[in-house]
Amino acid sequence: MNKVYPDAHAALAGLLRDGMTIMSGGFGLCGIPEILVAAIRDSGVTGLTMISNNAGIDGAGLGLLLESRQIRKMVSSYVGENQLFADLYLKGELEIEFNPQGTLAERIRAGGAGIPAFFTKTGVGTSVAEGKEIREFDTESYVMERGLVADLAVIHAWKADREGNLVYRKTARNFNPVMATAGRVTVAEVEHLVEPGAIDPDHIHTPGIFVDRIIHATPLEKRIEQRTVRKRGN
Amino acid sequence: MNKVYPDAHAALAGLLRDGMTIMSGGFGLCGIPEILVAAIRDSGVTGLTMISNNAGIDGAGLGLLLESRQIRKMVSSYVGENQLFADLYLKGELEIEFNPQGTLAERIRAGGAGIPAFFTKTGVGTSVAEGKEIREFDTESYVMERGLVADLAVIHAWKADREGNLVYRKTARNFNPVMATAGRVTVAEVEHLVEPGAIDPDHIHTPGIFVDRIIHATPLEKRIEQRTVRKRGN
Amino acid sequence: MSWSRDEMARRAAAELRDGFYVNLGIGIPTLVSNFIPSGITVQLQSENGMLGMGPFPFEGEEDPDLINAGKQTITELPTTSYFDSAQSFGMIRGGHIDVSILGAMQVAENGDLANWMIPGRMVKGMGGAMDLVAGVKRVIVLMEHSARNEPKLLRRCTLPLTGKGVVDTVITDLGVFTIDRGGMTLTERAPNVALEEIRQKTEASFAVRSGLA
Amino acid sequence: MSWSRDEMARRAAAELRDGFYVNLGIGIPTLVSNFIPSGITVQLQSENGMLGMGPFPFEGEEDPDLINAGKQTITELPTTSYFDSAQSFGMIRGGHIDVSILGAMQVAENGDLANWMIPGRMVKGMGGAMDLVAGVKRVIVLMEHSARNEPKLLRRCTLPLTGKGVVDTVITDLGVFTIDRGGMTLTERAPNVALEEIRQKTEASFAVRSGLA
Repeated sequence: MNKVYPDAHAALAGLLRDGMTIMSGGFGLCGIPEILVAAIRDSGVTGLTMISNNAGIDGAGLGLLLESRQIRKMVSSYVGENQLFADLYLKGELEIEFNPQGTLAERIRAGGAGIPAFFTKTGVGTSVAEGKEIREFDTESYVMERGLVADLAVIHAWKADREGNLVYRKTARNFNPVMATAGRVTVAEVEHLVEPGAIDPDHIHTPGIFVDRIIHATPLEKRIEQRTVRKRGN
Repeated sequence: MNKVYPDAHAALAGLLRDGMTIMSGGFGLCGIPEILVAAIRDSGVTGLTMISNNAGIDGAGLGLLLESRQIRKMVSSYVGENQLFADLYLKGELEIEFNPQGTLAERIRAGGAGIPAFFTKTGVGTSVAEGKEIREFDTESYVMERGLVADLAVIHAWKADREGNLVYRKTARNFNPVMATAGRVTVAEVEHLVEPGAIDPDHIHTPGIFVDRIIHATPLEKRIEQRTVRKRGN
Repeated sequence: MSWSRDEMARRAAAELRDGFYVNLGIGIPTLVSNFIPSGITVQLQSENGMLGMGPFPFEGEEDPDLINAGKQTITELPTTSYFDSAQSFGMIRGGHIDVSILGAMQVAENGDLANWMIPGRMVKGMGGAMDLVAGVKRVIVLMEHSARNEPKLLRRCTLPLTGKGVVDTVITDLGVFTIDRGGMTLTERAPNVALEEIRQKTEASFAVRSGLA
Repeated sequence: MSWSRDEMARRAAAELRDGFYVNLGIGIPTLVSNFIPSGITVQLQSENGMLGMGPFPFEGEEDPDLINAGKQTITELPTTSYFDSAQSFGMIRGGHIDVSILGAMQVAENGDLANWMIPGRMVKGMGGAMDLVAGVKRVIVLMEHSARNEPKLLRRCTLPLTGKGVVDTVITDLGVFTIDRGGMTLTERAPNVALEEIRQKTEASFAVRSGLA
């Protein structure tokens, strides 16, 4: 059972179709599957529903798929200062469903874990809860949220073995592990590819069962969105 | 903020009271907080509701608290061949609530994550679903299960730093990480205690925020329930 | 001649495909790991928190921190990963395991399964069985065709259920059955086991795959 | 004289206790980390998946894999742990974070909070704010008392809510308010700020703690 593909194009072969739903890992530009997103752009597939915490920026991340008008709908918690996003939205060319960030993460985790719905305090009494079931447990009100699954999840990891066991690095972990569980097919781009046994099994963040295809993705751009520093000697 | 206590007695001081609910980690005798369980036995606290996947065996694990009649109710998935357990149950001195193992794990995870209820396929059409809400999502039936929290969680980890960041070893992980999140107070016994910074932050399984008190627990008995081996040369 | 336990396990192992993730129950299902067809690799899941379960350890190398769901000492493989119980059952409930092979007390023609309790006897608990049969993509029951001359393949289960309409395939010492919306079908007989014998020992109604009679 | 932004941050930092786990929002709340009282240690959570957030990196040591929830490059500490977004918000939703300090557009006397959208303007999204205010044990709002001479402490929020009845404490440049079931109470005035000035600039009705007038 070989999960390793020579490149992003090969790894996505047969998986893309117009109108599909794709989860894409990352927080801002940190830990995004940049090579796979570029390959989705190159494929020309359109009408996509993208589930991703953010929408990239002009020229990077999902910004690539916004520029090429391949996205029909975004499911996100924060799209920030993306001018193109704003323009497309105001012209009615882009639909947006905002989810509170924790609700988004939990919906994805639930989808991957076979849980069709759960209750949360988050958003009760706000527009997020409109049209959804509200229920009281132990005198507190909760809103019912649904699990999310996607036709495809594209994620980024720091290290993988050929079995698909993944390790993430620092805050580049973010949404990647939960999305790995919630894609009907999950494709991972990884910075380091090693043989099975090279990763301590207690250090594995995502067991290989959740990963269908792997590409060894270097070099990466890994852009920094907000470069903040302190002066030496402070 | 010192989380490290000199011994189990000190770590449990002020936390125990009759009739309380305690979660206890481990699967069989693997990864159980044996020193903490013995200290609960020594405290003499009674009328306990114990949430634990198993009930120990005669003379080990929660078997200690069964022998001393300190447990009023067990919430478990499998209690196996515990003769004392059977006797107490048949005499009406012990109540038992069986949960499917995955439902038990998820209820605990939900409790720790602020989720009061969720839906699962597990147990639909069985006695487990009796008296619970059944609901259809996308033409499939699910049963609603409630989140679980406990007054106290006692867990076992392999390694901790003084901040309470924990690492588990192999299958001794099991229920310990979810229980760490679901105790109003969580006490961990650990085999190795190190300074902050000694554990790679990407290798931490339970962040210190979930751990209130720590004891360095050695030596441990670590009994094996079913010793199975193969012959060399096979 | 009916299949031996090893032959039943070998027959079940023939259902596995390269790359499958598989959960094996205790009893005869455990034997399946001895008969994985050559040329394919499967990863065994142990629901207490492990993928890539290895064989029993050599004597003297038992590790109390490394056990399977039957609480037996085992070993790890190069592909092994460990995880907690919530993630383990997320894997199971979320449909990520390809096949669950487990034993049963009773299976009904509608796919109902009973394997966890007998009223009046001390109940040990269902462990992970209810989660496995509800969540895993395909459920294969591996069991003796009858117990003390009582049929185990029934019209309706009489024991409390482990899962409702969950069984896809039943492999017994006498043959192989599939179950779908249309009901139960005998698809294979053990060598020299007469259809008549199977009918006699089966309460469930079943079709017979064309060409098999 | 009203408090400066640094003085507001210092006042908010005085609410922290040794061993607290704290989430700081963007804007003035970020400054709070500069004023942690000596002798206490707090761990800062960044909801993108980190506990134990360190200061900005030295120039040339920025790591694209290490950012905070404001997408700024940061550093780690010896106490740091990383986790995924589901666990991060499990921590938040499950009430494990002691204090969330965040900014607001409006706060109502019943504890309602609005800080994520203005109808008619392009919406950027709520990010983690709704989860934080719903889940964290204590919510402290740190904000200017008024914006362009419009009061921000209101009888009822007019903007879409981030959370309903979630605010426990409000610290502005003019003073400190607490909110509970009984309503809003002014508990502290910035030095030399007259009660009359606070009344003029506050639409919300509030009690005044005895001895403060």
